[in-house]
Amino acid sequence: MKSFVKAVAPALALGLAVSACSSKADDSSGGGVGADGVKTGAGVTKDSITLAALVPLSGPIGGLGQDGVAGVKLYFDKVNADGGVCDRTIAIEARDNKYNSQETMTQYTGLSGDVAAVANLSPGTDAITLESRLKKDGLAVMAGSYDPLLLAVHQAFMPGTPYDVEAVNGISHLVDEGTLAKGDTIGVIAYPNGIGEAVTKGVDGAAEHFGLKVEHTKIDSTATDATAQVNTLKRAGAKVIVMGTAGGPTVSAASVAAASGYDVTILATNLLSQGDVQGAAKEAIVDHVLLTSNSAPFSSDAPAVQELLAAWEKQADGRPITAPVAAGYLMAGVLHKALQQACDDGDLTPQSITDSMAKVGKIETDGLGVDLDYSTPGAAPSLASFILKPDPAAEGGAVIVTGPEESDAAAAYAESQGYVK
Amino acid sequence: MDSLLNALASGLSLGALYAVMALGFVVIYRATGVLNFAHGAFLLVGVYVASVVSESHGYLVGVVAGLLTGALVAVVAETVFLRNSRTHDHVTLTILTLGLNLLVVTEVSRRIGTETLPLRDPIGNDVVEIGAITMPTVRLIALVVAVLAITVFLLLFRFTSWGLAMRVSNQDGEVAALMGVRLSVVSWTSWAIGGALAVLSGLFLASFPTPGVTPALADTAFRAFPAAVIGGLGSVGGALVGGVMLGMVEAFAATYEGSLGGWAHNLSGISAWVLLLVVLLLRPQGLFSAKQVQRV
Amino acid sequence: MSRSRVLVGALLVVLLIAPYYLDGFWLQLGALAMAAGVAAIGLTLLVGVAGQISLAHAVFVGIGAYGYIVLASDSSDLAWGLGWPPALAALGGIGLAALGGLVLSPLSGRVNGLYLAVVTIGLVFIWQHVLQEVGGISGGYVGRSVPELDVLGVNLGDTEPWVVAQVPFGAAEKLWWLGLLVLVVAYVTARNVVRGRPGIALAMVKESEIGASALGIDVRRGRAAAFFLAALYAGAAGVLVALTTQFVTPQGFGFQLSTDYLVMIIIGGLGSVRGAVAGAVFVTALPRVLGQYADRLPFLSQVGEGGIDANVMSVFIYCALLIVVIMFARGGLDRALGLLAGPRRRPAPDRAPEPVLAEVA
Amino acid sequence: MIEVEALAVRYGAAEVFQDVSLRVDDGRIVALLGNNGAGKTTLLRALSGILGGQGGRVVAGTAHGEGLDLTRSRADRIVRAGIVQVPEGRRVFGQLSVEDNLAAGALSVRSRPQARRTKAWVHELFPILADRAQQPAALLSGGEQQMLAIGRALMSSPRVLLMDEPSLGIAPLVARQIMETVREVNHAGTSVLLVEQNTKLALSVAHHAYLMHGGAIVAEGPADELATSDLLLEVSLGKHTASAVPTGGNPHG
Amino acid sequence: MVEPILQAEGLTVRFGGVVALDDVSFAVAPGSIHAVIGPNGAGKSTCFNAMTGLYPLAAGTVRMSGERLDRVPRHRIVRRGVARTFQNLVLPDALTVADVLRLGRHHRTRAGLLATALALPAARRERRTDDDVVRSVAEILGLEGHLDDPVGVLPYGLRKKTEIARALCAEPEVLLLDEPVAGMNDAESRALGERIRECREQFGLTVLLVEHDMELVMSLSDHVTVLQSGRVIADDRPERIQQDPVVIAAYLGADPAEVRDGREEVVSRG
Repeated sequence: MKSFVKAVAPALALGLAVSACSSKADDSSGGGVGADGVKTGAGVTKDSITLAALVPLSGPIGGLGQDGVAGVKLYFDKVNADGGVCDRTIAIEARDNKYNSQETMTQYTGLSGDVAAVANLSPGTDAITLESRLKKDGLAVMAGSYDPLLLAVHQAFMPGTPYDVEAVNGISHLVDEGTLAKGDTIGVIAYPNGIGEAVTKGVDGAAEHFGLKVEHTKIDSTATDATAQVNTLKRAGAKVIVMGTAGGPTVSAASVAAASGYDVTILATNLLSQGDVQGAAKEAIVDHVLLTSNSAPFSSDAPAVQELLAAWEKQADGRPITAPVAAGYLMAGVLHKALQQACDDGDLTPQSITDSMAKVGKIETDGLGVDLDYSTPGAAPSLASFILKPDPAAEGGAVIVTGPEESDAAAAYAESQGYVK
Repeated sequence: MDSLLNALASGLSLGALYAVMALGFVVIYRATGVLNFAHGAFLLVGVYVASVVSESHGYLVGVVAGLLTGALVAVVAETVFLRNSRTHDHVTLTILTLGLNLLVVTEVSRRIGTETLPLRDPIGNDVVEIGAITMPTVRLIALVVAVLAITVFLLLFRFTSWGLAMRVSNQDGEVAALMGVRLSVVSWTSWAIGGALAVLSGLFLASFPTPGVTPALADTAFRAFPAAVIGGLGSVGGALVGGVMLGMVEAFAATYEGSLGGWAHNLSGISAWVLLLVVLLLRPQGLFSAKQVQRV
Repeated sequence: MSRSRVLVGALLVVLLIAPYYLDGFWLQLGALAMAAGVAAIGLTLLVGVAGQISLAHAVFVGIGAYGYIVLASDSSDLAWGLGWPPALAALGGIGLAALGGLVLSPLSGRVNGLYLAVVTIGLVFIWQHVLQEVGGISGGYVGRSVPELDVLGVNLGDTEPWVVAQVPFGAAEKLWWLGLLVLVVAYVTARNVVRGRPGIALAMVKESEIGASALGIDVRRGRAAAFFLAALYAGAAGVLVALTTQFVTPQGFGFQLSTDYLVMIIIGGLGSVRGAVAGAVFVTALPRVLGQYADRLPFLSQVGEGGIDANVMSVFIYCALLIVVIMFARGGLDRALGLLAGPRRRPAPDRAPEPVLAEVA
Repeated sequence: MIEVEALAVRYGAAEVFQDVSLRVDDGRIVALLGNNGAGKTTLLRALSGILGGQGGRVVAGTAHGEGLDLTRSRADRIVRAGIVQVPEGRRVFGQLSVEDNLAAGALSVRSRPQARRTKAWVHELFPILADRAQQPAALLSGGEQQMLAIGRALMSSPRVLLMDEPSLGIAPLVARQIMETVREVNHAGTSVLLVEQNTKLALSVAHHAYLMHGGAIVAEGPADELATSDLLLEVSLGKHTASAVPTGGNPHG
Repeated sequence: MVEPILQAEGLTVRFGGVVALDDVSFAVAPGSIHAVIGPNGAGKSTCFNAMTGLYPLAAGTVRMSGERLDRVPRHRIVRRGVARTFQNLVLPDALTVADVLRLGRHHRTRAGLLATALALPAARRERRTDDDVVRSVAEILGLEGHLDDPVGVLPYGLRKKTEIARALCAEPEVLLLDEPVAGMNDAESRALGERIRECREQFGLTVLLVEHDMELVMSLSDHVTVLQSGRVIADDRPERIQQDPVVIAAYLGADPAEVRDGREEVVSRG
């Protein structure tokens, strides 16, 4: 041990001396002002703006992130073709977080000094995990989630209506059309995590508003078979089942309902894929499922949707378009507005981009999604939802019933939750 | 009462599928002493191929292709990777299967993407009603096929020379070799059967009332672990009992967890593991494995 | 001074001055690798030395992490906390993990081999379930933020940066040093244990339970001790992980993490302390570094184009390396390190186990 | 027939024997005698192609039998060629029934009628195996297990039977009975290499015998001649000084 | 006869349908070298294992200095002063010879996890004492040059010696050696026999050994017990054993009927 110390000590002294020439010593990480008079910060050079995408890119849900990034790129390709932002082209730096928040942390650390904003974070709730870092770095994050908890993270921007408000809109629609009446029972099948808890909260709120009874069940987030839950709700006499889950259990619930002759409406947030709607459970889904959504289905004739479809078709080599592509495209569009605003203000630093989100005011999405408004930090950007119904024949597997509309119940609920400020 | 019967029926059919999966798992364990973490990969790749082939050639061709693919991938895993390893330590080889699993699942997931691939089985969403019990026809067929597969396997295991070779190799490999048994053949055929059984259960787990083929299917193979171990890793019969027990417990937990109060929320998700823990604490070798006479 | 001493000394010096040069990503990667190294050392004592396969290591790492957070945080309306001084809380977190190991150790006395492996997988799922359910303590699925460490008034977080030789030292730099310190302590103590009375006794238990008991070794107690010790190291690693990531969620302490640790010690060479550290670096750093640089490889498609992109390729490369190391490198990385340090010890031959009581009639 | 020339085998660093030569001609019973630890079992393992299982390997010499190079052939090939071993300590498949044990012996036989005929013959040789057909083999007594082990080996109609200590741990009377069966099997045309510690028993049936000690063959001859050799008693009971016994010393130490 | 230090009475052990030991009794005089011999499969090792608690006894008792040993948990037997070796080596290959010998000291040392991990003075003191014993035992058996070698790389003979040395490091009163010279050549066997005798003198040991090397047994032991098929067929001084017709018959495999008379004689003498 002694000889060991002997070896270390002098080397250490040498090391400390050498460290004086560390490149970090005179690092003033503040960026500067470009020749064009625009203040720049991390990720911005005189001819490029680098944005991050922090999503799962490999493994079981790697496809989700891949498509999400494809959507972001699709949008910014268009922007770049039109001359970019502030005469700078937009570049996307994509990193794989393997759908693990610890990994998100690690990868974020690698990205934070080199990007101007995060154009797509998935799972979006990881913004909560990153909150203190985001604040420190001033970075804006487009979070691919509608979890209401995100509203508390002022650096994170949800591209739509929170899950719970969506659920309220959906239930309101069902009351309006007479499916539900005072005193009826609604069932909930929820994951024990973000979407599940939010939907549960929304259903409880709506139930209070409309005088409905609620029966709760949970389903494991790795499970795809909702047989037991549906049977429980059938026993409880639920007229409507609200899904706080991804698409798998929704398909399963519809199938089970159809299989057992259970006349129920299943209200779910729009996480069904075209494959789901056209698969074995096709009829069950068409008969039972109603969707609430923040974005228009691909069957919509809104110009923005048609534009997206056309752009995708040109690039995608025959691959079908998916919901994550549209979500990425939408988020890119929102961020683009903020970048433009920051450019107009002559300040492209991360914090300035973040602040610009509040300045741009109402963002029209031209029918691609609900209109968004980030002017009040902490408030929900939207309270409106599309109501869709599945249609195997339609592009993307769904068609619009109504919307986007904001129900009175949703407004009241949002008020009570402090989503309106 | 209805819900009890329905829980029973759904538990039985699910349990039969777990049993099929656990059986494949046990067959592989008996042949090589390896805990096959790549079971999910076999399942996923087989079901994926079944889905793709069934699109162009029909369901039955797809199923056969899927089963063959599962078997083939398993055989490759055994003959190319495990057999050529310098080490013969079971724990190390078990970790090797973990690496294989990651590799295969990553690639198949990439190919599947975000879509849910349909299996296009001709039964679709038909249901049967037997008294108070309503169950999807596919689940009933699953039950029948699972029972059939298990029976056929047991008959093969009990009455054919392959089965005998398998049993004797498991008891004393060296003496089996002295009887003219080719241990390598026993080994790869076991893996082939294990792989095919994984795909077989996977085909039903991806059918109605679940949405279809998604990468998450690979995780369902984890259900085979507790099922196989509850019965006792070395016991073929134990795998069946373990699988059925598991299916039942899961179905009952899901049906009744609501009435158990807050702490039991989502108990069904871990009921298998709780059951396993309890069983192993009472019987450390599983329910059916004979306690081996310990040699120093 | 032997070659290996010089090498280790040089390595330590490099590690000590590294924070002067590395940026955030590398510092964080390093801190995570060092935390993983501490955990892997614990696991190699359990699996490699004592011969008990556990996949519950993530549970104990998690107990360490959450234990620290709960003890160190003040109660808020979101989650409950005790508001202890952070240094005490850190020790408390480690203690809780060790206690958890002790509580679960009878399991290892009863259940053996691959059965233990499977039942410990179950522990991971049950643990994650508990984390989800006790939201008032764990923060539920969202997770909890981690209070900064503070040792006797010295802040180890970002709030009070140091300036050492003109370089600003934030949390990342300080935690690198802390991680290094903990790793060195873990390494030295583990080496002492492995070479001392408990370690050789456990090696004997692994070789033969009956042989061990004939030497007066209480096999059950020995195994329980190994479980306890492994949990203790895991707890320390958990505190480090929590401090490094600044936020923890239940999914961070799942099955994947457990298997990662097992992979580390297998490719490191079972039972070798330095191998465990090498394995930890390999598993922690390789995929992430590949992810950073794999996009320079030719023939890869871009993210979102639907082909094999750099990220998928990095998983492939990682798997391939893992498989190759397991298949062909007997003795794992430990063997490679041994060659580097000079051929002092001859490796033990790969001998088939000899049955002992051949005369069982 | 089997012909072994100057064979040497090692387990890892330990040399088990060097330079062992012997032959088993067709129709003969050849006894290989010697104390425990002399290397007899290892020789049989080498002839059966299972040496590698415990890390052993042939380092020199040759072994041929029934047209095969035994040192380079797989175990199942050797069995199919007609060289079958009855392993030391019986090693019956304890959890399997007696009948399944016999069936396992016939795994290398393609023709079913032939297997059935052989089984009838084995039942004739050992009627107890027919009586206990359905019992788990573990419940048989030591002698019965030995009969089963021999019966199992006979199921493949071997041309050469390698028997490792068939009298081990068995009551003397039963051991003699078994030797009678060995003679009968030999009459039916199977040659036998009989490894035994029980010298007298072995020599009572063998035509020819080899004496192995310390890793080498130290004596050989017709069975009746060897039976009267002083060397035999010395090796067995250590009565004399070692000088009388040329040892095949191990070089290490 | 002096009070026996180790005494087996009526030991019976069964495995499945096989009776491995059948009513075996013998007594070991303190300070003696006592051999248990018998043809392969006679039950010698079984006898050893039964005496050290590895196999459950169907009947019978084992006494050490008059106290029951058969009810003591396995891992406490060594504390009663009984150390043993195994027929087949039970050595963790990766450990060094010194570590293996230290293992023999396990029951005489206390250092726990904490003391070892932090290398506390108590642990270091203990280790020094251990090392003294280890070195002196290693010297006696000629292992001093190999203390730092991993035991797995040693030739068989040295590994065998390592096992014996490990048992000696336990400083037992009774040493049970299961085939100590198996696999050694004659010169090595003789040398090891000498060592065993020396150890007996030096440590005041009693040695009970199972061995098939007759030459060694006859030259080394004071007393011999002969087993066949799990029964004691002779129990006497070595020179008389060598003349005993029952023993000769047992080894050469004579018809039991031919030696029935002789056997009766032995039994009545015993």
